Amino acid sequence: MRMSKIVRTAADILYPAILIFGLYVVAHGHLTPGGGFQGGAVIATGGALVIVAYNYKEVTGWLKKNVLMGQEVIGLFGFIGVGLLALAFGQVFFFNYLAGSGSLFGMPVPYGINPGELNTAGVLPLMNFAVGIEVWGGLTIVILYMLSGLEKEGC
Amino acid sequence: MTIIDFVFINAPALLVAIPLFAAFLCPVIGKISSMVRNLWVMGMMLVTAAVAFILAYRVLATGPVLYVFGAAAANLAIPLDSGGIPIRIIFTVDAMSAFMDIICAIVGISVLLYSLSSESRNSSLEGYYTLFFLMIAGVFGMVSTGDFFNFFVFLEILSLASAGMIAYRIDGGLAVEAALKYFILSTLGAIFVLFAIGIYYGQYNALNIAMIAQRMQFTMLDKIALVLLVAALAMKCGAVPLHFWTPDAYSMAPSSVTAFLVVASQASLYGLFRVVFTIYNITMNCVTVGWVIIIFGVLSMVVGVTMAIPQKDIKRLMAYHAVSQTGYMLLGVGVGLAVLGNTTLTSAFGFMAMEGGIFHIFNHAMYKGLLFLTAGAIFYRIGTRDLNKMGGLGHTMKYTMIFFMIGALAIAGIPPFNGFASKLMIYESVYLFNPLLAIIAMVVSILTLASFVKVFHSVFMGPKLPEYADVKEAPLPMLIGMGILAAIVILFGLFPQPVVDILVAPAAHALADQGGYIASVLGGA
Amino acid sequence: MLWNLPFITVVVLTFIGLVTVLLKKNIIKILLGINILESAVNLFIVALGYREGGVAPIFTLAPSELMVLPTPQALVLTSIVIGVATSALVLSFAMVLQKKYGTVDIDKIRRLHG
Amino acid sequence: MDLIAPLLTGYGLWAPVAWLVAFVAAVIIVYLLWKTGESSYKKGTQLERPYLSGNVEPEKGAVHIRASNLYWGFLQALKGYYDVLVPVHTGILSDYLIWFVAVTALVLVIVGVLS
Amino acid sequence: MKKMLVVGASLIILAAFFGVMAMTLSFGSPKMTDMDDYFLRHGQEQTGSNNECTAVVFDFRGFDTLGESTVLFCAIVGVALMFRKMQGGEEYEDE
Repeated sequence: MRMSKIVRTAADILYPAILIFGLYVVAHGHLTPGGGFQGGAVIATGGALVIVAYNYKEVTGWLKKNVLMGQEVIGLFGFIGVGLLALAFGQVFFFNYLAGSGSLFGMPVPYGINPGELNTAGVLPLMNFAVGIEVWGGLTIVILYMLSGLEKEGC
Repeated sequence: MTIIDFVFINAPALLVAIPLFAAFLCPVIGKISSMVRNLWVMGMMLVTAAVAFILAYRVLATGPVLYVFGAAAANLAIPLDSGGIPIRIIFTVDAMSAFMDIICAIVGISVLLYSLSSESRNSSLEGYYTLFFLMIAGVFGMVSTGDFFNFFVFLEILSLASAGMIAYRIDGGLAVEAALKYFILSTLGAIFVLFAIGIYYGQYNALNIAMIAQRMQFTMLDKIALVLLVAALAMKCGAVPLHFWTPDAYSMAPSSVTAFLVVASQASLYGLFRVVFTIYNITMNCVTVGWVIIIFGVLSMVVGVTMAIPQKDIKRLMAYHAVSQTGYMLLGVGVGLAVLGNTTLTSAFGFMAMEGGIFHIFNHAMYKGLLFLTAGAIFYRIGTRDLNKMGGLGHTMKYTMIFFMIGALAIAGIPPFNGFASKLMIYESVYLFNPLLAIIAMVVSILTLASFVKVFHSVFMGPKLPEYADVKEAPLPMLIGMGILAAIVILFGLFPQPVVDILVAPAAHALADQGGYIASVLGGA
Repeated sequence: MLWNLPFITVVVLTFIGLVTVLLKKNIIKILLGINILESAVNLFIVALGYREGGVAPIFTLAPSELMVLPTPQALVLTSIVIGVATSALVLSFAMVLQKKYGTVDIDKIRRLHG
Repeated sequence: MDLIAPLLTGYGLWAPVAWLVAFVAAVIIVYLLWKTGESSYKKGTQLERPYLSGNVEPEKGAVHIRASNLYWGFLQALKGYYDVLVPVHTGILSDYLIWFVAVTALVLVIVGVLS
Repeated sequence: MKKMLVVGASLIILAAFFGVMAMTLSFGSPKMTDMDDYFLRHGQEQTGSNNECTAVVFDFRGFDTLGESTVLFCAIVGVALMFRKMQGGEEYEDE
């Protein structure tokens, strides 16, 4: 079922904003409240808005189940891969090998209140991104699958 | 550093990481071709099992193995500047965990081999194998973890994966109905477990099992947490009167999954034993809790076997037997718990009862898995589970019949199969504790034999029925899967004492020895 | 008793959730009951970590160094995601049952019994 | 490692290998005894056919006793017990949940108050 | 009616024990805080994250988070299996 033109236009306008806000929440997970799950859920809400505004057939043209499933697998693979990479460096699984190393995300942070620097926290931002991508794909695909179950009944 | 050293050091992490890795990539690899997918799942399963055996060898040779996730070194449980508290998630693999790991690895291999051909007629197989690997990861995580919240997470992984698997064959909604019942009950159980974790955290500010055990004071709150955990985990392992999901779920899941669900419920049994022995041990009133567990066990034995006799669905009948056999384990270990504080009684028969109960876990996983797999082979060939429609299959499915006989004789405790060895240990030690319980156990064993005679007669005996004239023997991978389990049933039946010495006795002692567990994590503090 | 109000809320929520789970017959309502119970346990855990006058454990431009405990928040985050996953699975079960049985009434979904 | 060591159960012992040897020996003795008997059974004669009091032999499928006919007496003898037990397994999820919560409450009373 | 009695009795018992729990714990002043004080004190230097929650979620208890993503993945695979297109003859109904 298609919603009215007003709703569809509003959804079109809001979707990029939601996407950017979600990515912001993901990227600043180690500095401000938020993180991978929260940001991914925000983006998935945007997907839900689009799905509600348009009908199932139109939406499956843009949001393909295979692509979303691939996104989900990439996210999870990235997450466990970041953890397993520590083993390749001869460290313990889930060791934070980037923190304080001076390279990517490796700026050292002393104890205390500070204004926050994006280039910190080692593997945490990488994991945040991986989880964000996973949750984005995962929650959207759940909605799509449930809709496909309804669609067979002519809804 | 060679690859062997690498695996040796990182075995606890790889034990969970490899199945998860296999599961995450399975949906993608399944898109390529079914051949590649089968090679992938089989190869990953063999690697996982190899890691499990290496880990078990290491544990049995050198004592408990620690793995601290994200620390600077794998065995650095307590950071130097933390003042003696563990802060990270720690995998604590002692002899009991190694014992469960071995069970899971053996059943995992044979079930996966079996399902390569038994499930080949279904669609969306990549989803099936994904959930299967997630179940394996869940069991490995549950039995290896030394952190209570981590235990809850793996419990949830296991129940979601199991629910998905039970509902896999939708079967006109019947399988979904079974999965719904299982899942709602286990979600309620998981909420109880989470309440208990909250209580521990609020009182002791610790999530590590060893840390909670060391700070345990057994206040009123700890009693509430104990009861919530015992009820939730007893429900998950299918003890009467909380067993209602068991027959539904076991009968409607694909047979290969059912064989693994047995291991999954034993992982919950492991959790129950871990809670009462490692967290509480003698700080609580062992006699009361021990008797609660014994009563659960006796009710399970009697109600399970009597409900099995009138059943008409072959898998439902076997599922009630699974409930009944769980009772033996609860009985054996419950007796061990009830006399735990008393040194003379413990050395007289307490340890023997615990060893019997723990040995029975292994034996049960093997022969019950074997029986469910034979039931699946029959269903694969004739397309029905109704005992009333079966008959005369012994003429055509000879190997399946032999495997069924081995399993049935083992579950009934007929010498020289492995069921007899563990049941004998339970009977004799429980007889010293309370003769009535031993007599009930023996009567239940006789009824088990009676009900399997019924199944054997109505499935395999009789003249060849015209509707099953062209039924063939089960395919080779299924026979190999069953053969592995049958060989273990016979081997363990013939040589029980080495198994008890190497695997079971260390497991029982590790379970009873709370101080040793705490010392292995906190370093004797 | 006002200072223990969050824990009393937990008890009340648990009671409401259990009543819903035990006495309602609609799968969706049972799921709602379970969600209420999950909220109760989440509130319980997060309330355990509160420290009088503490701020959120984030050092970026924090107003004070007295912070509440971070672990309960992490646990609750995990537990919320698990709750979402649970709800998704139960809802899809309910949809399949509605399609196959034509009802979501628990009293009628009992073809497996005995 | 002694492979054939008997299992010590604390009360007695169980030696499966010795048992198996004894079992096989007993089977051989029984077979030898059976072998000494006089054979009066001849293949391919009237002896092969079942004797059903002179009635015609029924069809193959009709001879097989189906599962639900087995243990009728046992079930009948324990009718009172089964009449209580089987209806407890109602198949209704709410009942199962009530059992779960009620048993939790019961154990809570036993452990929390009585001990 | 017997059922309602059982439900009522068990709920009252559970509520009583949970009430004891609510009264025993004290809100706002946790009894022991040593583990969390360690996180607050050393989390910034060890992980470099200003947000200690994220530090706990992804570093100190990162393995839990992997499990949590896995739970979500389980649910998604389960939902996908529920709404898959079945082949003919795949379902079996026993009546």
